[in-house]
Amino acid sequence: MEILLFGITRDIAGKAKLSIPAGEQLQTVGDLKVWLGQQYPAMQQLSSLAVAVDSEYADDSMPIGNNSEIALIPPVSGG
Amino acid sequence: MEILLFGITRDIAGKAKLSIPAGEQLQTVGDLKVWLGQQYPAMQQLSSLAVAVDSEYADDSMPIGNNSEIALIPPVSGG
Amino acid sequence: MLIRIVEHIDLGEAPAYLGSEETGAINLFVGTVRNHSKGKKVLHLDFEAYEPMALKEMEKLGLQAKQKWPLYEVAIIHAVGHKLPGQPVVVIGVSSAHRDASFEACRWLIDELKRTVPIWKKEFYEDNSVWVNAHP
Amino acid sequence: MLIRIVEHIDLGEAPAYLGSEETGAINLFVGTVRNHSKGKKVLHLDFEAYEPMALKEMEKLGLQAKQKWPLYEVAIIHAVGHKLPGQPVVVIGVSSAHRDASFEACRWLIDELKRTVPIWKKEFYEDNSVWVNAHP
Repeated sequence: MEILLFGITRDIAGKAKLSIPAGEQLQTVGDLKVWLGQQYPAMQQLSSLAVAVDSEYADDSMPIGNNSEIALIPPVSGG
Repeated sequence: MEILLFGITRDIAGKAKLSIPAGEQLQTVGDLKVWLGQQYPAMQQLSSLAVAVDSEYADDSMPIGNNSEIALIPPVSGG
Repeated sequence: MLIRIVEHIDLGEAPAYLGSEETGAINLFVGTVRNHSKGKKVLHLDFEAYEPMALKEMEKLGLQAKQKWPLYEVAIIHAVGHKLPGQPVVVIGVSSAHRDASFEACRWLIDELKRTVPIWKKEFYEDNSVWVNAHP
Repeated sequence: MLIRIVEHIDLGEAPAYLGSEETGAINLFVGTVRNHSKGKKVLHLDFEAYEPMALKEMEKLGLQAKQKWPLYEVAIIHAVGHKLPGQPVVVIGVSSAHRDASFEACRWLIDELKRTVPIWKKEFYEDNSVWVNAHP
């Protein structure tokens, strides 16, 4: 599974896409957030961290899979 | 004394400037308004009628004279 | 301040005037001729100004707005003459560091302009014409 | 609706799109780069968007605004890339019959855009750079 990174999350990970090792059992957005916090403690310091599934904001219960486009949405600052 | 007319006051008087006969004793804006109401009853039907002396809104007690530029300001509708 | 009464409004003028490296926010209001009013078809409008006084009143409003809000610049442009549906008749623009002041000042300026600036609008319908606001 | 993410904002585009014979009022908000922020000199900003999602969110906001207010048209344009002080980064424009709706909807749209649209701004000062809003 690949995760698109933007803004400060790309700086934290040092890359624009994150591959989740096949062995990790991440079923939902919530599981992904827990895993990210373990891998990248700096992401826990952000004001907020949302996840988009197929370019829609998703809550923690949303299932994630290989056929979805998944992206991390750190605090937005457009305008 | 000459009075500049704008908008509907020009239509009512049928001209762009009004000359006040020298014999009329009009000392103030208030006197002018009374005189106008007598000469042109249609001006009394307006929502409001202000007078400007030297291009500033003037209240009824303001003196008027031959050296001032005097104008009638019917209800404005710019914008 | 940019305070003007013109025959034809150039919509690029106010934004060009207001932009600067210090400002973060520009709010612009453009009033245009609508092709209908009170259920009737409007053919055109004629605007007339008591120009020296209108410019003075517009300038006063700009100065008052600058006292009430932290603004960088103010632009007030009004058209006179014969205007067709779709054409701009008034532009108010303000620039400020943050957006609150720009929205509030722009709104206040257009409301005050309509209340105090000696400019008159005659609406021409298919069967008659009226000086707007003249009668109760 | 005019919903765009562009490299360079043309300030004439939204007003040209919004003008029509039916509308009486256009409100336009332009956000520009300020040369200072929190007391520090800003050299430039970099904007980045998650473009497909940002366009979807901008479109949702436009549709919501049209449900909340009687609007004719909505334009939302955001810039991405390297932006210098004075350059426009966002334009929100709405047209309506009367000015109340245009001011209210424009204000709501810029506030919501800043809250929900996945676009990120990095501020570059003389000695460092920060992703705006990233940390509490």
